[in-house]
Amino acid sequence: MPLAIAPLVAGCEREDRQYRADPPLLDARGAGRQYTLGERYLNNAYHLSQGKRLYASFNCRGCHFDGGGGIGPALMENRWIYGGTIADIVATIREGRPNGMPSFRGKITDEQIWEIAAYVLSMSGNVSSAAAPNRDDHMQGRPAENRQPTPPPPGDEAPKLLSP
Amino acid sequence: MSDAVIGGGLPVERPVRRRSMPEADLRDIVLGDDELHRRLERTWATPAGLLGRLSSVDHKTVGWRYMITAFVFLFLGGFNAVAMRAQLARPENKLIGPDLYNQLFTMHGTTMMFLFAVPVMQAFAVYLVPLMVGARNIAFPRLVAFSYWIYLAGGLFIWIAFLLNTGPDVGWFAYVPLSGPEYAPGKRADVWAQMITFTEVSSLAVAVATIVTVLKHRAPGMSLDRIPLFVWSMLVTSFVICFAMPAVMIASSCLIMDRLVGTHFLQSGRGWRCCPLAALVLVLRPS
Amino acid sequence: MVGPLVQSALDPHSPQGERLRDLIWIFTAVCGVVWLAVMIALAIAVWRRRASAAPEPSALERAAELRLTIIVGALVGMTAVTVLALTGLSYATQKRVLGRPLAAGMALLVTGHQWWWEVEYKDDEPARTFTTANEIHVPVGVPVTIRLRADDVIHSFWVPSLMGKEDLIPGRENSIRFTAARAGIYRGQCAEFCGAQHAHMALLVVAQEKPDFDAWRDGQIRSADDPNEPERQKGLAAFLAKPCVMCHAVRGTSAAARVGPDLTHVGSRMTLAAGTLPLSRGTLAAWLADPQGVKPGSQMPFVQLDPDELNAISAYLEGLK
Amino acid sequence: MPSRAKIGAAAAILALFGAGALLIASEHPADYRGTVFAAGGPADAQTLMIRFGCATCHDIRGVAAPGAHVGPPLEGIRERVYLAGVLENTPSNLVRWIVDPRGINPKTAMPITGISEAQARDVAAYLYGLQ
Repeated sequence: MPLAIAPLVAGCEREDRQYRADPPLLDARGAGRQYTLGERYLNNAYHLSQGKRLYASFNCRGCHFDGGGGIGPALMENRWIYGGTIADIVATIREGRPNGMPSFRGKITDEQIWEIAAYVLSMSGNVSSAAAPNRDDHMQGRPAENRQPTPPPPGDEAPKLLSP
Repeated sequence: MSDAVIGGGLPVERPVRRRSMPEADLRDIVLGDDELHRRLERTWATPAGLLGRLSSVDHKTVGWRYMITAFVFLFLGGFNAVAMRAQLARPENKLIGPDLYNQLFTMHGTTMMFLFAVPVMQAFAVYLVPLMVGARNIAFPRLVAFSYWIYLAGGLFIWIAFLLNTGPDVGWFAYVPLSGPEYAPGKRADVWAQMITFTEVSSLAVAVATIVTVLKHRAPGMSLDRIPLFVWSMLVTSFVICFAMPAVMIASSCLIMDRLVGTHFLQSGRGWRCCPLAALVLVLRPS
Repeated sequence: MVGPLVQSALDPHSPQGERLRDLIWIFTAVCGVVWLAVMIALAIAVWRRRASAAPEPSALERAAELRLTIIVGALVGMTAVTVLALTGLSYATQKRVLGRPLAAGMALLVTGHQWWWEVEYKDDEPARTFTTANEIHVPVGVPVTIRLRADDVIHSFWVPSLMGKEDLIPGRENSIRFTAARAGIYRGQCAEFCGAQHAHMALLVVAQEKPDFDAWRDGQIRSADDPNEPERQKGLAAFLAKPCVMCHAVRGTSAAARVGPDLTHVGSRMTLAAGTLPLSRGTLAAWLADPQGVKPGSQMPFVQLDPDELNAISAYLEGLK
Repeated sequence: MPSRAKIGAAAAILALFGAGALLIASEHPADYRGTVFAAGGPADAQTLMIRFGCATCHDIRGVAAPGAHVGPPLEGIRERVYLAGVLENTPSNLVRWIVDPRGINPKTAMPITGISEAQARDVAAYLYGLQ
């Protein structure tokens, strides 16, 4: 019975949605001083999913794509050039790195940087799977078959538009 | 005819079955009334002990349990409503935050629809229909007992999740894309979809049992135009359930597959598009 | 500020709203009469005594049976006629309200976001199109067609005094039409549950006389003026240096993002954060200081600002008339 | 048939609920939505505090506004010795502070909201009225 309750209680914490970090807490997390505070983001479904939204909004996709890398390094694997803890990733986003990674200091708020960093870690499976957001639809190289536009049947002069 | 002793159980089909059986035995018409009674008592009695009582398949016991459970959920759903009304009593009240409020009203709607309204109606059917058509028990008694337990499991599942702050918060109709993986993070909507599947399995099983009871287990001489009005209404409702609930189940299964496995039933590709299956979710649409 | 806020389907200010109000009252009256009849029949059935305590099973009487059949048949027929008539009425009203596209008039594009409304004023001349948020101005007596889109989840556009509800569905485009009959401010509200801040997703429709509306539109088409006062200049500099520009646009400056509401003329609006707060310099400062306290869960993040920046930015934004 | 005692108990519970509901509804704070936009609408202290954003940062009893956690609650302000840590607590100082806080303390985050002196006097009177 205690064994059954323990995961339930753990689940409880994951779903706690604190929309705003208290300002002193936010300040204490500057530049990787507080490693343990990252737990709040790594195991929280809400923050991870916000991070996923922001990853797209701030166009991280432009270089890193959906974690596979391209212009920037891949984020899906477990090889980190500048360290793989959440504090390292926060520092990378906030301060930038040589050879192309720009600094987002002052462009993205600290809270959001932590959320994005947590999402980046979730790509390589380094967060609790019970909290991790779904894989993206954009992962699909092309639309699913039933989503593709219907090719006109041969011999039919006017192509019909089936999409709404 | 000794069938009268057996009661409304299975008298009608008897001559047909006898012809197909070997002459050897299984026929109880040679037994005396006392022996028949004893055997029937043994067959239909509730086993002793806690486990025995829990595994009862008597329709009155199961129906009674169904009713009590449904009314407990009614009470819990009403408690949700009271909490919401307390929040709404004043403008900009700070009693309940938006997050908990959304969980509360989703739990209220879900509880009232899937854990009270449908089950309580079926509870009365389980209890009353066999008595009204003169059957000894409902058809498929084990299936009905199973449906009760799975209903209870579904109800406990969602309520424990709610008490652990993982209650669903996407409305009791759970539209995509709000309930999809992108806009409903965490396990909340998963819990909801899973609970729907539990309760729908249960209500389908009871609907099937009710239909078979009414159509096949009526007392001799009770033709369909002589069954009580209540039995008629339960028969019609059960047919409605048989046709409507699978759609709901498919919709909730599609939702949970989209969320957990990454399928694209209800959403797809770049830019969300209403796919035809989303229409199934509209079965749940309140307005 | 032209008058009190109106938000009631029973107090319509447009021909479309009047049709809907008539429909509401007809339904209420018919259903009320039916309810009354049923209750009276029920009361009679409850109070009427039986002929005897233990009645004989009624013998088959041809005449009595026929009478009962006729009564029940007539009642069923009446029920069917009532239901069909109400359904027909409902369809007819819907067709009159939504059926024909309006020939001339104004075209708007409203996009629902979590949790605010983006409003685009379309015009054949590209230079005369502009974007605003959470507040729609329309001229009185001119038919308005609003095309409705959703950016994320399903929303529903509902200004009860002017029109019925219409859903905004991602990947689809719906439309709704109305003609404001009188000047006034009409409050609308998202009518489809859309997440944490669904309750704080309101909008205002301001119906103005044509000259007032034209003046307002000319003001909105202009880019934002450069600030003159030193505090507002500081505010602009802080606005451009802070994360604000990642989401918001102010035409005439380098801020041009389209994620959040367009702020070019934010100071001219009546509300802030989709009807959550009245707009003033004090509420702007409060919203900037703690958006997640005002509207928990909204997409506006908490940005750390020192008191000078806070005051300068709120002064700058308030001056964007 | 339920006994009289049961019916009485049910009635008592209902009465209790009703009384509670009345109690909650009786203290009905001003709702800004219907009033702040009204031309010539009430310009009482509560509406003013909503319109100028006082209630958005401060917790003020009797004023319904979304509660941000920015400034201190204004309960019991008349018992305090200093206002905002810089002014003696007198009515005229409170009015001065409400009208132009940054003129008194340039470092404060409290904005100049554009409230007039007459309006500020109304607000100050309301705040001093809070026990």
